[in-house]
Parts: sequence; structure tokens; C-alpha cells
Amino acid sequence: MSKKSTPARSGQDTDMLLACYRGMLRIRKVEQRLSKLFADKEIPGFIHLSIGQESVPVAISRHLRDTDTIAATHRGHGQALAKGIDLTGFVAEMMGREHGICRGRGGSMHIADAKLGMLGANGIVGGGISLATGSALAHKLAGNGDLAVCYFGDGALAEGIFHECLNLAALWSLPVLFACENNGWGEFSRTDRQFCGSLERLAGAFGVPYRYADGLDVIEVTDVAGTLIAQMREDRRPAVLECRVERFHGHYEGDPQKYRDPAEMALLAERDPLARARQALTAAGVDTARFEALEAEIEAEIDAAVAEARAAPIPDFAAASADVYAQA
Amino acid sequence: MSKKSTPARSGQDTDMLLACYRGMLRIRKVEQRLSKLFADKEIPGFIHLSIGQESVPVAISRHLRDTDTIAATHRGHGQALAKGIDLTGFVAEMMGREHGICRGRGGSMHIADAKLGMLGANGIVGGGISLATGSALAHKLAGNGDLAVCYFGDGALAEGIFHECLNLAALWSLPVLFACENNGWGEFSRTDRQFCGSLERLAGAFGVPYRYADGLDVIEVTDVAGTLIAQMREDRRPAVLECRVERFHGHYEGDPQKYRDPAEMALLAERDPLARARQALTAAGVDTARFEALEAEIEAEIDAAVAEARAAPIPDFAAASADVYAQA
Amino acid sequence: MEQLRFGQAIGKALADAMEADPKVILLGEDIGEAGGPFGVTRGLYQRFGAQRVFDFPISEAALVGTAAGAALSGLRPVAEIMFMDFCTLAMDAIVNQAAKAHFMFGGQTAVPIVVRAPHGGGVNAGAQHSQCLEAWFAHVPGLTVVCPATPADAYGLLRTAIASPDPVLYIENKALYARKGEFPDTPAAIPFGQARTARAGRDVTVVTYGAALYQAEAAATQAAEKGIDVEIIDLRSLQPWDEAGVLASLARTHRLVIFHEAVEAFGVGAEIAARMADVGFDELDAPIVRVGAPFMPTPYAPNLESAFLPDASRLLAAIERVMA
Amino acid sequence: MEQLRFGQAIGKALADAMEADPKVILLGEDIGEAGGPFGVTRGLYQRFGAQRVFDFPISEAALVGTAAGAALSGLRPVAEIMFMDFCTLAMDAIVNQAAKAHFMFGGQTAVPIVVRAPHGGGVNAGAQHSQCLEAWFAHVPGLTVVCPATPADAYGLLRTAIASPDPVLYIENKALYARKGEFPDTPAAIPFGQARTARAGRDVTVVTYGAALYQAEAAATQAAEKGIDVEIIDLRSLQPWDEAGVLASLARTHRLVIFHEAVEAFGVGAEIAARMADVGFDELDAPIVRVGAPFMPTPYAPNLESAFLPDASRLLAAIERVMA
Ligand SMILES: Cc1ncc(C[n+]2csc(CCOP(=O)(O)OP(=O)(O)O)c2C)c(N)n1
Ligand SMILES: Cc1ncc(C[n+]2csc(CCOP(=O)(O)OP(=O)(O)O)c2C)c(N)n1
Ligand SMILES: [Mg+2]
Ligand SMILES: [Mg+2]
Repeated sequence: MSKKSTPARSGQDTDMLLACYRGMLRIRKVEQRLSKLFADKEIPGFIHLSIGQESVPVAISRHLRDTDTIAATHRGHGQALAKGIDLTGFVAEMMGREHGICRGRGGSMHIADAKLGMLGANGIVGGGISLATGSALAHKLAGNGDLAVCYFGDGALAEGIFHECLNLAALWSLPVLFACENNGWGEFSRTDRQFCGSLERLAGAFGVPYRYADGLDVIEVTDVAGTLIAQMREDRRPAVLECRVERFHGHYEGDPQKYRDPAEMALLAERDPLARARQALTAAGVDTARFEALEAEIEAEIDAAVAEARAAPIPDFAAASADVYAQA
Repeated sequence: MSKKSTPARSGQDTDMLLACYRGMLRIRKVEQRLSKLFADKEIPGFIHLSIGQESVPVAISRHLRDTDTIAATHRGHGQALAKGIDLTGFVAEMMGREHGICRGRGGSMHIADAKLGMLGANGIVGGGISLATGSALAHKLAGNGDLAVCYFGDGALAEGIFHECLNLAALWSLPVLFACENNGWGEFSRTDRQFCGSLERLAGAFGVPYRYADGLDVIEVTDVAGTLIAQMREDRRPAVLECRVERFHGHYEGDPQKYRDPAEMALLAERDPLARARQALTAAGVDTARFEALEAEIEAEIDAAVAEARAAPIPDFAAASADVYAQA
Repeated sequence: MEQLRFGQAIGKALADAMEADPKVILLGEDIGEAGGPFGVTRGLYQRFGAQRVFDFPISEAALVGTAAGAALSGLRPVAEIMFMDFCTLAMDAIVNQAAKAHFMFGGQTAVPIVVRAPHGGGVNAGAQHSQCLEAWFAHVPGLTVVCPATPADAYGLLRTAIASPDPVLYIENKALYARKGEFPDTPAAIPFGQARTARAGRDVTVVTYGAALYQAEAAATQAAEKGIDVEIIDLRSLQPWDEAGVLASLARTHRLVIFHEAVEAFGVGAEIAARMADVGFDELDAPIVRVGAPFMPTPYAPNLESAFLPDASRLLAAIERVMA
Repeated sequence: MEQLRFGQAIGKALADAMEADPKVILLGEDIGEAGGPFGVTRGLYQRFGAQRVFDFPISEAALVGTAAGAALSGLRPVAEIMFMDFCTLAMDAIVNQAAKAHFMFGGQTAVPIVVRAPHGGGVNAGAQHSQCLEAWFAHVPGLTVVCPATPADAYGLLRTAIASPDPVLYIENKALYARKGEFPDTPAAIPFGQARTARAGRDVTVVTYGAALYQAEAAATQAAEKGIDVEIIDLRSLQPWDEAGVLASLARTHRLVIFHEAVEAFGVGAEIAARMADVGFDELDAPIVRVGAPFMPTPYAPNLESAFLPDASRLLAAIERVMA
């Protein structure tokens, strides 16, 4: 594990790193609040936090337009927030309220914001892969220059649908970015006990460009994602991006992670993209006051969102049951 | 397309080539008879002939034991015959008779002989892939040294189940040979318009050994399959074998193949593994009388099988409907 | 009225829908240059081109999944599953993705896809190429399921399906493709959930759908010779189905037989019977009898398959039973 | 009689079956070292080792397909699908391969697999983690489908399922895992197709299965206060189901309500109702009423999900209706 921190090369670079840091911090703070709300039973069901993995959606989203589409995962809060989802609607959804972005019908695993091109989070591992591929087909036929981003975990690599869609995207030249958030785990099992393929070589077998980036370093991810996406806007072909990240929390919130080696857990702090970015920002002269202001700003936003969500009514059953079909 | 014929290196080689030739000729003659029976409406439904592809199962089966298992395809007559299926039971099955190997309940796409470790032909493209993989798991746990052969067409490469099983077989070291009969077509569409992956590189992505053999040359296939299988008996790991073959008949019997380029069709004769083998045998001194005797012998066997099948009763519906469950 | 084949009516509906709406695209195995395994899409690739008609790799999960994703991004894909039996490979996309997206996302989105799936036996294609699995889909909230029997209905329901914002399973019996029927000069879209009275009668209501209609008509003719006047209701839509229409017929005849090609147990007929045993209970003068395929996989041998497929004679026996 | 939790009874059945037959192996995601997502397989990996208990990659199609292939080669695999909703990814292996092999191959082979699948809602897990899809499988010839409600039945049916030469869908309601119940000192295998009279009564028969049983018991208690004596039949097996047992109860009570958690339309209850509207017609003194979930995906918000799930009060209303 390299300890070199991202060098902030210039003022402009510092601004960008700060923006990335802010985006990651916002996701972190929101999820920490979700964790608390869950522990307090204000959020029901089960939720999967992406704490430790914030760099990937933040970095990718920097290169996305509103009209680009994304398929998110069960661990997709960061993916949604980075794409720009409204925080109150997001929190209210978790809390099962009428003002939730999905009017309380979906929950954490089904967060979607159609206006932002969200094809939805997905409770099915690999479920978003074909949706994103199909969305890329629509973009291609519309000739609009948009692209689709398909987020998925390393566990989803074992699902056949990934193979099917990688083939299709390569065969038909579809502008879909397959973005693998590789946290080394699928639930309670290490991914290397579940999947033995090389993603790089799989992409290569279909002639699809592949790039790796260390999720510890948000600037590296931003650069690599930027290169791939710029290329995709040009040549309208698929690409694969793999980022190593760490899953700080359990598989689901409340998972005690007994199956993880304490020694490994102890090392996680060193693999925190936020700590890394903050270190670099500090080195570039950003002072504590600035960080504190950032935090305060975000906490205030979250407080407001939670308060608004709490105040929102619970959804009406009759209305929900009448809304199974889009056809009136 | 190389015109060099297989050199028959010695008397032993000639014997082996003759045995291969006989195996291929038997498949060819049986399928030609099926073609006639189908045209005469003695065989109902639809059948998929493997004429032009006989070398692969003949070559592979030379290295198989009775207890090795195979999963066959919709184009699997040759695979079944090479494994040693009883010809009368086979023909009677096609004709929908009680004496059919599946008592007339399965038909061409569901030919199975449990005694010979046949996991069944399959009407689902890719349907046999997981069956063979599971069978290899059983072999591995039994520690019996047996292996499973999974035949599949190039069209099946696009199905996700192939990816899932390649991963599993590599991950768990399962002795399954993935044998791809690549005839360049999936129904009425060229495979290169359906699949753009490299099988070799896919296998490589999972660390699975891959070998190619030209199906035109039954000796080449025998050698390559032999090497892979010997290795598999040793190391109990999966392997991939890809053989280029030609589909002489239509996708299904009766398919006029209007979608194929006449120029390409005209070249098929040059890609006939039987013609190639016969040429080599002739060069090695096998005379016409010998070939004629072979043909006569096989035709007599087929005549007898067809006669017996024709004489067999049609199946009883009550018995069939009572046999949906194995549990008495 | 001209005569048109059932398969041609489907092809015409596809063509007219594509003409009317550039967002309609077709996805399926061998549907392009080759014109489809049953010739239903013949000429469409040539007419609309490679940007509208897509030959799909043999990967049914991706087929329906990409259709759903394209629909979420504004297209109106019609996906062909070559044989309904292969829906087994695409269930996640149909059931967990397409059917639920509108609801789960709080009404923000719609998934206007049509999945065309040929079902049915009679061609000795064996157990994996003959199944009638419509009951599965009718059980899934969010899906619409239709199964036409005539060329006019095939056309009209397909136009409605393609125009619908919701995912529709459009089921066509492959034995019908070559069958000719009357076709109106100006064919109309047919709304979901409206049954058609295929034959008016006073004594017993036979509810059916798809190719079984023709066996029902034959049975009705035979019943008439025995003095039994059969009313035939062709459901056309299975989800939603015309409960009011069936009930109205039952209120006239007081006897009900349900007839379909699918396996009887847990089939579509079970729901019709169950509803009528509830809301129609007071109208019933006889047991509700269902006639469907026996509980076994479709057998291959011609004599076995003939015995397996529900036919007019089994239906007639059921009609006579409820009249007894 | 000791008390055992439902989930523990399943674990014990697995352990006892593995002890009794070395051919029994377990395949599933996270079932090994981690002990399973719901703890059902806890300790089995440690006890039986990596050659008997397999953590499977996240690939459900291969999971059931390899189980079927291993079964064809002599093993008796028990495959766990983590949530029944994910069966959508394994339908081909279940329906086109495992269910049909014995028949298609003329009785040469058997496919002794068990697919364990947790169904049911109540934990705010949303539309893709709550479905009760048993009706699909009950419609497929070749499959056996069971759904126990008590620890004793969970044990007994699982032993029978593992011993069966045929593919069995073994469905467990995840809300039951922690529920305790009486467990016999020498637990016995329970044959397929035999219902259990969970409560004897004279006025109305309630047919149910799985976790819904407990709501039915609550409703029966409430009904008793109103002077209605409810008989509860717990089906336990859905395919085959105990038609004779249900009919015998109906012949005593002359009134029938069917109650399950699954979506009502085209659900398991439809078949029960349809059969009773046929063979039980003469016994019926009232409409057959079904109570199941409304026709919508499982909603997430707790208040929505509570309103969605069929409960004792809805059942009681149905009981009162048929008594009216
Ligand atoms: C098809 C399917 N199988 C299994 C599950 C259960 N499940 C939920 S998350 C998960 C692990 C996924 O691992 P990965 O894709 O790496 O994502 P991560 O949780 O690590 O972010 C599993 C097995 C599921 N939701 N869907
Ligand atoms: C799952 C599935 N999809 C589609 C089909 C229809 N189908 C039968 S054979 C075939 C082509 C298969 O091509 P390939 O695997 O190369 O085998 P070949 O026919 O060339 O031997 C197709 C699409 C099927 N039987 N099963
Ligand atoms: Mg992971
Ligand atoms: Mg091919």
C-alpha cells in the first residue's frame, strides 16, 4: 500500500481536489447519518453503505452530463448523490415517506431519479448491467452523444449477464462505461473465492478498452475516468473501468463483519480516499477552518433534509396500489 | 484453406485414421438416413444434422471412458453416436417409438443414454454447459478420475451461462472439457455478427488452457483433444477446445439456406473431414474395396436399426403420463 | 375484408407501428435479414434498416434487459423470444426489472417494451419448445399479458401493446402463424382487458384464448348437434382479463367450462374459475370445469403429443358434463 | 418435545441428511464459512467441510444448473437461492432442465436436487426481495413444491425433499426463521401431498400454507369470539397438494376461504379454488373466497408493506363474508 499522497499540482488542481473532496465528504456524511437513522430505526429494511468507496462515483460523475444515464447498485447511495439526486427526496425515500424520490415505494435498493438519467439502483446483483447497455443503445440511436454508466461490484462479475452485455456492447459499439467498484468482497465472502477471472483480460477478449484506477486516489480515478469517457464521447464504444476500493462498513448496515480479519480491518484507515484527499489538500495549504466550514455546510444540508423528510407524510396505500401501471 | 492431407505416418496411424474414418462415416450415414426419413415424414418435429462436423465427437470420444459424461447439443447426433449410443434406440427415438432410447418422449433434441453418461442433448442453446460443469463436480468429489465433456456451438458463446461455468470450473478446478464446435453459424446468422469475443482469450482470462484444432482434420482433433484430456486426467482442471467445422446442411433439416453465399457453399466440399480422411487413407494404401466394405457394413447396420425401429410400437400415453416423477 | 395469415397480421402490426413511431425498434434472434424463425418479421429489416431491426446474439437475458434499458431511455423496443420456453432465461429482466420499475420508482418512469413469445405445441418439437407459460406472467403485477387468436386481434392487440407505456407479454401460438382469417380494411387497435364473444350461445359458457379457440369452435359445433348451445368467450387479454364479460356470460348460461392449451394445474384457467366461484357463485348451476393439458412435459412422439394436447373431444366431454 | 426455531429445524434437517448420506452436498452463496445469509447453514461448513458445503459465486443460473448436473451424476445437491426473487435467474435450470429430464429421457435418469428459496415480505426489503413465486413452480410438471409453516414440518419436509429422486422447490418464509415451535424428539420425514389440520372446526375451512398459517390462527381465534368455528388446513405441499384432504374438510364445513401471502391473482389459491369449484361444487354453500396480496409489487415503506401483506383482519372479513 503506497503512502504517497496525491500531489496537488496547481491552484486549479487544488480546486478540483477540493471539489472532489467535498463530493466524497457529502456522501460520507450522508451515509453516516443514514447509519444513525438506521440504528435508531428511523430507516427500515436493510441498507448497504458505500463508506470507503466514495471516490468512484464522485470521480466519474465529474465527467457526466445530466442526460447521461447511470445504473446504480444496491450499494448505490454514492452513485445517486454524485449524479446529483435531491438530498431530501433521497433521505425521505429511505425513511419511507411520500416525499421520497420514489414516494416510499422503492427504498434504498431502488433509488431512482429519472430526471437525472438514473435507471435505478438495483436489488439484483448485476441487474443494472443490461439496463445500462440498453440505455447506451438508445443513446447511440438518438445520436445525442450521451453515454450510460453501469456501476457494479466485483461480485457481479460472476453473473452471466456481464458477459452477455460486454459482448453486445462491443459487438454493436455501444457507449456504456462498465464501472466496477471492486471492494474485494461479495457479502461475507472474499471475491477471490468467488471469481477467478481477470477483468482486464475479459475486456480484452472482447476488444474493449480497460483501465484500472486506485480508488484511494480520487484524482487518479478522475483522470482515468476522464480519459475513458472523453474517448467514449469520441468513438461511441464501450469501456471498462476497474477501481479498487474498500468497504468500511458491513455488507449491510448492522453486519458485525466477524468474518473479516481484524488485521485487515485495522489497515482500512490507510485506504480511506477522504483521508488521502484531505492530506493532499492540507499539503496544498487548505486550512482546518476551511474543512470545518465544509463539514458544517454539509451537516446543515443533511440536517435540513432529514428534518424535512421526518416532517413528510407517510405514503397513501390506495394511491400506491393504483400506480402499478403507467397506463392510466 | 490448406489442401495438405493428413499424412498417415505408420501402420498404426493408418489403423487409427481408419477407425476415425469409420466413426465419422457411421455418423454421416446415419444422418443421411435421418435426412431421408425426415423427408419421408417418418421422423416428425425438427432435427439438426451435424453433417460436416463429425470429426469433433469422433476424435474426443476416442479418449473417453464409458463413465465420462457428456452434455450434448441440439446438433448432437454425432456426439451421441460417438459416445456409443445404441443405434436402434437412437433411430427409434427419432421415429417416436416405444423402443426409442427415451421411449419416444424426448426426440432428437433430448437424446440421452444414462448408461453412457449422457447428460442429454439439449434444446436450450447453452443448456448443457452447467449440467456438464455440475457433472464434473460430481466426478471430482467422487475422486474417480472421470471427466465431463461439454459440447456447444459457437452461438452458445454469447449465453451468460458459459461465463458463469467457465469461472466456476476454473475456480473449483473441475474436470470439464468445454468443446466448442464452431461452424460459424447460429441458425441463419453468422456468428461473427453475434459474438465478438475471442474464445482463446476468454479462456485465458480465467487461466483455463485453450487449444484450437481444425475440424477438417480428424487426426489433428484427436491429437489435440488427447493432449488436453490426458492433462485433465492428471491435473483435474478444466480446458477449452475449439474446433472449426462446417455445417453442410441447413440449421434444421429442410432449411433451404438461402441466406448463405453460393460461393461459400461451393467451397464446403473442400472442408469435408470425411473426404480429407479418405484421401489420406487412400494415400496410405487403403483400397476402394475396403471403403466399400465399410460402407456396406454401416448401411447394413442402419438398415437393421431402421427396420427394427419401424417395427417398434408407438409409446403408450398412459404410461408416459405416469412417468413424470421418478418417485413411484 | 381481405384474408390475412395470423403471422402476417403480426408483421403488419410491427410495420405499421414502426412507420407511425420512429422509437419502435425490434430486437430478436434471426429476426433481421433472415426474417425471423417463423418469417413473422420478413421484410422489416430490408424496409426499416439495421438501425431499427436488430439481430440479437443468443443471449435472452441481455435481450430483454437491454430492451428494458432502452425503454427507460425513451425507445419502444419489441423483443422477440424465439420460443416462449426460452423466457426462462430472461425472467429477471421481465419480472424484477421491467415489471416493477414504474412502481418501484414511484411512477417516475415507464418501461414500454413488448416481449413477443411464441408458445404452444403440435409440431413435435418436444418438451423445451412447446410450453405455454402465460400463467407465470399473469401472476406478476406490472405486466400485461395478451394472447390473440385471430389475425385481426393479433394486429389490434400488438398495436395496443406497442403503444402501451407498460411491459407487455404478447403471446402468439406458433400453430396459428399460417392460419388465415378475416382482416379488416382499416384494422383497429384493440384495448386490453376486453374479451370477444366468438360465438353466442345460451347453454354453457366456454372461456378460452389463443389457438384453443378453434378447438372450442369445433366442440361447439359438435355440441350444437347434440342440442347444446355453447357461448364462446375469447379472452384475448389474460392480464387484465375481462372478468365482467365472463361474468355477464355466466349470468346468462349459468354453466362454465374453461379451456386452454396450457397445463391445466395452476394455469390461467384456475384464476378464471376461482373468480367465478367467488363473484359468480350465485350464477352457477353446475361445477366449473377446466380442460387443459395434463400435468406432464410436452412429449415428442406424435401420438403422445396428440393425446397430450387438449382437443375438441375433451372439451365436448366437459361441456356434456356440466350440462348433465 | 423441545422447542426449536424454524431456521434451526432446517439446519438440523440438512445436517441429519448429510450425516445419513454422503452424497448430499450444499451449494449456495455465503452458506459456508459465513453460515448463510439467515444463519440457516451455520456450523455445517465447519462440521462437514469444504467438500460438502460450497460457497457459490454469485451466479444463480450456474448454481442450479450445476446442482442438476451433479445430481445427474449421482449427487444429491441442495442449492440455496438466497432470496426466492433470484429464482428468476435460474428458471432455465429449474424448469427446462431439472424438471423435465426424468420424463424427456424416458425415465432413465432422476434429478434429485432441492432448491431452497426464502420467500415473503415483512422486512421492508422492497419489491425484489419479498416475492412469493411458488405458483410458477406448481405449474411445472416434474417439480415438487413444498412450503412448511412449523419447525417440525420444516424438518420433515426437507428430509423428504432431500431423499426424493425428483427436483423439489423447498420454500421457507424468511419471517419464520426466528420463530420457535414444538419439535419432536424423534422428528420424522413428512410425505409430500399431505395437508395437516392445524385447527379443527365445523363452520368454515381455511386453506393456507407457510407463514400465513399464523395469521390464519389469529383470525380463527377472533372468529371463535364471534361464534364462528374455523378449520385450518395447512397444505404444507403445494405440488402435489392434498386435494382429498381439502375436499374432506369442505364436505364438513361447506365453506371455503383460501389464504396466502402471495399475490392473489393467479396464485396458488386459484388452483385450490378452481378444483373445489369442480370436484367440491356440490359441497359449497357459499362463494369460495381467496385472500392474498393485492396486485402490486411489494412496497418498501413500512405502512405500505403492512397494508399490502394479507393479515388476520382481511381473512376474518372473508370468513365473515362466507358465513353471511
Ligand atoms: C442476483 C442476486 N444474487 C444475490 C444477491 C444477494 N447479494 C446482495 S449484495 C451481494 C454481494 C454483491 O457483491 P458485489 O457485487 O461485489 O457488491 P458489494 O456488495 O461488494 O458492493 C449479494 C450476493 C442479490 N441481491 N442478487
Ligand atoms: C436459449 C436458446 N435460444 C435460442 C434457441 C434457438 N436456437 C436453436 S439452435 C440456435 C443456434 C445455435 O448456434 P450454435 O450454438 O452455434 O449451434 P449450431 O446450430 O451452429 O450447431 C438457436 C439460436 C435455443 N434453442 N435456445
Ligand atoms: Mg464487492
Ligand atoms: Mg454454430
